[in-house]
Amino acid sequence: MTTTQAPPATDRVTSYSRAINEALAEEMRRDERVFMMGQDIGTLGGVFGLTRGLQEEFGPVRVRDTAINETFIVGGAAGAALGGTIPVVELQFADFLFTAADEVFHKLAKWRYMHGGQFTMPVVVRLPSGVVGGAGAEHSQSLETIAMHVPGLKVAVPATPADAKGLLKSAIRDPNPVLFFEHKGLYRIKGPVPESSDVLVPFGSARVARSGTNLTVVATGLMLGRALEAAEQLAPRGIDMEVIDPRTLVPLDIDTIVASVEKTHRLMVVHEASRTAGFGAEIATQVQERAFFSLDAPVWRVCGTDTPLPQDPDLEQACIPSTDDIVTAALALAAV
Amino acid sequence: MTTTQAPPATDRVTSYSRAINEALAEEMRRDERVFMMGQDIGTLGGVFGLTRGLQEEFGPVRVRDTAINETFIVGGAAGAALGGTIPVVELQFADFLFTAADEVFHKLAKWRYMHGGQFTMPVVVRLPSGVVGGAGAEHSQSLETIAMHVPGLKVAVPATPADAKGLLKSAIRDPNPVLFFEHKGLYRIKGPVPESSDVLVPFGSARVARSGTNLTVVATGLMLGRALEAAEQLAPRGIDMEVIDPRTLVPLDIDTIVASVEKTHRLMVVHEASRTAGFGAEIATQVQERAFFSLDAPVWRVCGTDTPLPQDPDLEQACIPSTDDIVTAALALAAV
Amino acid sequence: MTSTHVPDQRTRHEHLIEIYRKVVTVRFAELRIRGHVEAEGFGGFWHPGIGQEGLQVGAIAAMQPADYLYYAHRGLGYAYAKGMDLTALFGDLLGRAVGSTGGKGGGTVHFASAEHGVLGQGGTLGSNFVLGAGTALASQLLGDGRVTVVFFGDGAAARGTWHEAAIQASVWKLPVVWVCENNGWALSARFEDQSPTPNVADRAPAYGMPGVIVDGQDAMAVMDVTAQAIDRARRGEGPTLIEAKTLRIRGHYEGDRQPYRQDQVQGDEIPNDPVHRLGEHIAVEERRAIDAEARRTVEEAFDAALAAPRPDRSVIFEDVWA
Amino acid sequence: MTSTHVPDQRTRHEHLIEIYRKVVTVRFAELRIRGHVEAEGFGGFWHPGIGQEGLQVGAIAAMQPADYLYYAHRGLGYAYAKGMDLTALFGDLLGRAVGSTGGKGGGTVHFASAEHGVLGQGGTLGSNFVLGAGTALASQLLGDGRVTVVFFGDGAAARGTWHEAAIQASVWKLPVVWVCENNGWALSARFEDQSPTPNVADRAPAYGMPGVIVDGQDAMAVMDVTAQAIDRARRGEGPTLIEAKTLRIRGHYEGDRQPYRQDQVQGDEIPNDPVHRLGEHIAVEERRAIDAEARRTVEEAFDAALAAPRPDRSVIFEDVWA
Ligand SMILES: Cc1ncc(C[n+]2csc(CCOP(=O)(O)OP(=O)(O)O)c2C)c(N)n1
Ligand SMILES: Cc1ncc(C[n+]2csc(CCOP(=O)(O)OP(=O)(O)O)c2C)c(N)n1
Ligand SMILES: [Mg+2]
Ligand SMILES: [Mg+2]
Repeated sequence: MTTTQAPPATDRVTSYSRAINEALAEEMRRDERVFMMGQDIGTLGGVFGLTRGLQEEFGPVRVRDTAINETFIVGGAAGAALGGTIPVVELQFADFLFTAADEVFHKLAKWRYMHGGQFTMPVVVRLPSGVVGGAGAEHSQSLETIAMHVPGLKVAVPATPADAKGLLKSAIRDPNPVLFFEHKGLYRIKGPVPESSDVLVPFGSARVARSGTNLTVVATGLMLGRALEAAEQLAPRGIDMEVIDPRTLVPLDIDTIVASVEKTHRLMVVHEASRTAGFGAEIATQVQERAFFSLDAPVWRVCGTDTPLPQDPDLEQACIPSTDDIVTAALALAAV
Repeated sequence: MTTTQAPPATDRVTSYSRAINEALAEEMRRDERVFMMGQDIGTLGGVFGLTRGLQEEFGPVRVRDTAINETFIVGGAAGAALGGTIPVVELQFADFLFTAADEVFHKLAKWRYMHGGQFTMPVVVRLPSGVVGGAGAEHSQSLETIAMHVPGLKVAVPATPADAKGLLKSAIRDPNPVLFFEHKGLYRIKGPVPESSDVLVPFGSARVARSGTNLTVVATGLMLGRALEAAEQLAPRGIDMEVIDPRTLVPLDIDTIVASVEKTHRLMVVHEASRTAGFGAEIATQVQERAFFSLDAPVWRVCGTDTPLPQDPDLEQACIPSTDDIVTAALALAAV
Repeated sequence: MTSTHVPDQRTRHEHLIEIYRKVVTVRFAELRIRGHVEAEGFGGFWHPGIGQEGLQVGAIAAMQPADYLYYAHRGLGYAYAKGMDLTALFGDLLGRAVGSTGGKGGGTVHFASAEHGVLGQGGTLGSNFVLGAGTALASQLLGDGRVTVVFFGDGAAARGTWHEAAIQASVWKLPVVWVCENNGWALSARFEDQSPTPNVADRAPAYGMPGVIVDGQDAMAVMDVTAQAIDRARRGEGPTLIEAKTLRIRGHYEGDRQPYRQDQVQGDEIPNDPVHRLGEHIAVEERRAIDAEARRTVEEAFDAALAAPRPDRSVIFEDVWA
Repeated sequence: MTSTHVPDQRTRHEHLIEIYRKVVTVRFAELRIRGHVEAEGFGGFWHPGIGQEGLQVGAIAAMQPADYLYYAHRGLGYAYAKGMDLTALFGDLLGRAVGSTGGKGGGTVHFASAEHGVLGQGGTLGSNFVLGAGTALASQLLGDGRVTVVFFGDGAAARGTWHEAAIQASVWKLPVVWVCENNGWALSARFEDQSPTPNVADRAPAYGMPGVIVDGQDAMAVMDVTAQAIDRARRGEGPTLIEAKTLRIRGHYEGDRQPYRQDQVQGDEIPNDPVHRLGEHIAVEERRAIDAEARRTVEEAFDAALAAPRPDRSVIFEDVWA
């Protein structure tokens, strides 16, 4: 992962998954009401190892292995929140939003509203998301746009270890339900993470991951790294890309994106989710709504294909944007 | 409902719900493999009366009342399709997509693909959609955009009796899964419908419901009527709106929309679904991708609020675009 | 059934009086709402609970004030029995600012009262199974000694959320009590046509929990079995499935003409009426006094709600976010 | 158990030989795949079915060729037993164009063969319950006399789709047979920790269907109970729940180091090995010949699959739409 800033002295380098694990541990230490449940998160420490050591530290009462029952994991979390706790639950794959969709999109998103604001719904649903190499059509999707379309859910899409930690801590302290999309392909990447357990990354603040002058690229999750790589390849070819990671889609820091486009006059949104009706469309639309006369060219999208994801790891890569795809598109867009 | 063409001699005037009922009956007569299941569709004829008389004609074996089990209604339909039948199922409210989301977005959408194209999935899911007056946050949503974002599902959003009938017949004959969003607020509207049982409305062909020169409006479902009313109010004020109903969102006839924008140079998308990441964003983005230099102004959206829908029938209207909202926005956009 | 399980030190007769008072108040509320719907029409769908008030009030009589309630959609007896204010309930129904939801309600409402542990209702049937188990889990985690009671219909019992919640609640011994109002119908579907077993309670052994069948028209009997189940839950022995046999007197919603229905019960007949069953044990004078007071309470509350202002349209933007 | 339920006129011993041949072929396939994964690594997740081959082959031996199969994720024994070509199955696994999915497979694959009634698998556990019931409904509607067999694990049995499918299948008497491979584990979760009843079959009465427990290491016994269940289904008497007791020998996926596991079975030990149980009934010479042939078949098929080309990347755009 390329970043433009050197890590401050108080940072140390750690992995995205370790950063998440630390956030969980710190928040559980801070607030006794925080508990976790999900499949295989206890003795195993999670299929992706994210919760390793937590059952040892906090015991099987606060770190609970459930049966294979996504409606209970999410709906039970909703109920447990109403009962005064702060549930942080894991669905083993983000795709399993669909096996608990009524609980996510109706109960979490709307309970407070439907009942006149009497309750809060402080639930975090951790969602290992995106392609990971051969997990198939029902275990690899990027579904964050759906969560963005249904009012009442906050949506985080961290792309770096520091953001993963800082956003997860914010999520756990948020009285609203948060869908926390962790990218499975990023679990092993490393980056600087603040030492202090008090550093939070606020929701709704985009990060300018690379500043540039010719072209703005918005990218999230796994795509951020590819966009930054593309930027390095493009720099010697005279294209100086500004790369922005919104970090949360709800709330969305559109101001930072618009300000960038007012400078660069060109925008490209890169996402892994399938193209049609993905969040790229929303960002493109908001930008042209707000900065139409600043745009020298249409907003372009470089996105996942409008296909299910094949099980084969090589074919799956063919379905999501590569660094090359971003480079090619950027060259073409700069020429419009 | 205002239409620009007079009904041909062979049409007669009938209601949207009657048109749907006729399509079901005709297709069941035509093909013995077609059957229906859902809650209360048999003896009762459906909570909205759409299937009235069908159990009498086709018997309880082909028109089946299920228990309250949306995963079975949809997943069972998927399995029944694999077993050689053509299921046309009803979810009592479109919102119940979320109680069967794994079945809709994984099984229906991806089964063929995941299994290398060996199977077809000729399933129609009928989805009473939209606000109807006091049905509440979990019985009133417009969720068609979500279906548009997940590849593998066709999506119909008929706004007139003729389209409801013609599209439903096409849907039943389609070897692909179709989500058929019927607007509950339109069930009682009347309009011309062809006499012949052979008239199909093809998917992917938008209808220019009113031709105009100054401003293109894309609207679906309940919004089509409001857009047409707005057009009548705007005509004397010098704004001649072209109103286009895409009729299906997957496939989407973007060509017709782009051609219109190339004529009018201004576009507004009106939808009842909540604004953020709704299909308006997709249409806006595609149009600026393809016709950026034809646009004299940004594409605007007039949409449902980014809130859940309140139970109260009056407050619920405050959450979706009114004719006045469309008029106001059109006047402002024309002035940009 | 003895009175050992009644939740406080009042005599059984005092309990009966109190239950009667609530049942009859709910009955008048039901009739008042029906009158309103018939006269004025109604935005939304009102699902009358008339005839089922006895079991609703009886079960809730076994709860402690701090216990949590997830009610079902059939009437407002549950919420009233748990202590909610009638004007607030009618306000919800009529879409008034005095409603417990601040006016967002109307039709099939989502009453709520954090103060009374009335945690609400999901509009999708069966969602309360998982929420209820979750709230019971919170009580187990916090050690707050509360029990959660979840109401649902015979139709909702078919939903998969039942299975997922019941297995986990049983394995974890969560303090939750499931009360099925088996009124024989799920909209137009007869229970006997859609259940593989004669009773919902027959499914309890699959979940390693007791299944108890009780006459839902006998409020006191319902109170007794619920009290036992709540005791068991509070002792940490896990959930119980109670099936209260009752009958849906009216249509699914007020206005449903029930073309699908051929059974005897039509219109206003309430076989085995819970009001009468309780009333038999009360001296005529006392009963008349209770009735009169109940009627007055209902009229006043309904009038107050009707007279209250509607909320400003701007409330639609409130309560999306905390 | 008598042989009355075997599906054709061969002698019981001929059946046993045929089942042995398939079981041992699947065993070699399991070992070949493991070898490949250990040596070459693997894109995706391979869930070994070693030790469970007996029940998979046994149950499927009771099916007619036209009957429908929804398999589970544990190995490929089901698909091979139902008649699918080994090269096609390995091709799926290895992401080759010769795979039954044309190369989209790889890892936890979705085999399929319309010709053999192998209708596939959902990646979300428990989705096969509703699909299987639906396919059985199609058979009932079309009167095609077919039965659908659905495999699933003890873990998947907790999903709500079970409840929704099982109630409807029972009420409608659909021709479906549910075969639970209870191997004691769902990934890291022990069945005994996550089930309120000692057996999955204990849940059958809730659905008004027979629940049968069988030794899953005894392929012939599994064939017999499945044959009975299939007969019952074909006669129009509705579904049966069969629970085959077995054991997960290896990790959840090949490579899983099982830090959560303390039980005795580790590595390669296969208690009550179905291969040996069947083999005892076959003369040594004959057995050796079968083994040799099975090994050769597996090697040839695997080599053929390995040698086959990978699909062109353009296949990603195929099969989205019919
Ligand atoms: C998941 C879901 N499916 C369907 C409905 C529509 N619906 C509302 S009430 C009802 C019947 C409920 O029957 P039952 O649970 O027995 O309760 P009763 O109305 O008899 O009190 C149905 C089908 C719904 N609200 N939610
Ligand atoms: C709905 C759903 N939840 C979780 C998973 C992840 N997962 C895959 S296999 C598995 C364990 C399955 O256990 P069991 O059903 O007993 O089958 P076994 O692996 O033992 O054969 C889990 C949790 C999934 N695929 N689908
Ligand atoms: Mg009922
Ligand atoms: Mg298992």
